[in-house]
Amino acid sequence: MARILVSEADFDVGAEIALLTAGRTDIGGIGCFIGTVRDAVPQADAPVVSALTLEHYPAMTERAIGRIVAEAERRWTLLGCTVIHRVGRLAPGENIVLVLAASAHRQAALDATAFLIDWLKTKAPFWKREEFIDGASAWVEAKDSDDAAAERWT
Amino acid sequence: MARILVSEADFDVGAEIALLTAGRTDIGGIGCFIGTVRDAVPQADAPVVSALTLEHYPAMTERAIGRIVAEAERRWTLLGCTVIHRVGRLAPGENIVLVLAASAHRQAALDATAFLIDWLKTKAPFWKREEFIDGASAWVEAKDSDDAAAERWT
Amino acid sequence: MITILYFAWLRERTGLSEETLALPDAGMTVADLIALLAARGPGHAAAFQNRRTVRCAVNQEFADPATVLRSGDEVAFFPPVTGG
Amino acid sequence: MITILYFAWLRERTGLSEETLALPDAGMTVADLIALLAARGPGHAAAFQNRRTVRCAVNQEFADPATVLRSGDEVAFFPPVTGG
Repeated sequence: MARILVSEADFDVGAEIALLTAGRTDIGGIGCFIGTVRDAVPQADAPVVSALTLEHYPAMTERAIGRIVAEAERRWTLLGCTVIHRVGRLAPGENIVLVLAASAHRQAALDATAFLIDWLKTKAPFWKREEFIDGASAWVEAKDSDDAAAERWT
Repeated sequence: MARILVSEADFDVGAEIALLTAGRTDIGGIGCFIGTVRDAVPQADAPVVSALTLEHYPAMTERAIGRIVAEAERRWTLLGCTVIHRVGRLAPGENIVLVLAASAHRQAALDATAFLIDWLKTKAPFWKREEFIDGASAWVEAKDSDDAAAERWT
Repeated sequence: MITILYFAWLRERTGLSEETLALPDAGMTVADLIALLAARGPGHAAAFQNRRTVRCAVNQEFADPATVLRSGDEVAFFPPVTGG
Repeated sequence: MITILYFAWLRERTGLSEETLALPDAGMTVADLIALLAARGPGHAAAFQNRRTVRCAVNQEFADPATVLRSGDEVAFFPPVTGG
């Protein structure tokens, strides 16, 4: 039932929602989250990030996302679910990740959406490398706040 | 900064996201909720709703939504916000409401999205009337669960 | 004069979407107005029968029973909202 | 034989995205393998210097230091994930 995709290509949010809801009249709410590349790092006010490269573990990625989605489906009554994560080199403003969760009721749709992005951040094998406008680059460090967000659901 | 619209016409989620994010590179996450017409009422297993009519108080509606959006902007650092609510007669499967909230960080975007839809449900002057397949119709009653959801934020 | 608006089942029960009324006295509150309107006839009585299910806005802002009315006000009565 | 994969800065520090190794003895755990690899040279030593920042998957499932390895396993080492 879930649509899981790891891709270098961008996604079309409207088309993905249409695919999720086509022909359905039992959905009451669709929760959605879109993650995008920011040009500012938390420590700076000025734009400093010129590009982001997402590496992943191809043999594991879709399986790991599938486990996260299965856990969401175990916790909430979902009528459809989409997770698309991009890989490769992305410019500021570009889309990184799309999460959609449809349910009869808004609270399930919204909670499942928040759960899916929290767990994707901590349990799916992606790594971000930032390039800065001064030519330097560095791997993004995992954040304690992301671990805390993921722990909320356990 | 916020885009607030009350309209009989449908909305295009992809176009609204594009409008919200155009030319911006400081957004890290966009939260989104779409409410749609369900053909099943909570008390029944079978599809029974044939149409939904949304009445509103035109002179008050956009002002009330503006106050809700202003409260969201007071609570979270948002980089953009869109609320579109449809009125008139809608068929099962059709869109009712769109909420978008953009922020540098996902938690603010997701929390603001949930807040906006919770408060729209309890503080904006819309009333739903359901038509059933047997020809009957009835005003939807306000739910205690919606009041409880709105109270979470106070 | 004040303008009174009815929405949803208050509109259906009163049979009116709008009516005007000369403010009978200064210091009249929303609660006073409801008592006055409820005595206007069976439709109005049905509309205001269970006052806990009636909400009010004065000049497009939510108001409570103690809100004092002034000439020129737009007073709206409606059920608890169910949009979203 | 086992296949060992490195991602992100573990790949950069070891200078390898993949290597193979004959399993030296039955009952070898992930922790044993890390100790063995860390002694392979300065790049590997740097990659495994701070073991609390190294995560492991065996056959594409997250694994912990006590996981026992078997011939044919695919063992991946990588930093805490940062996608989403």
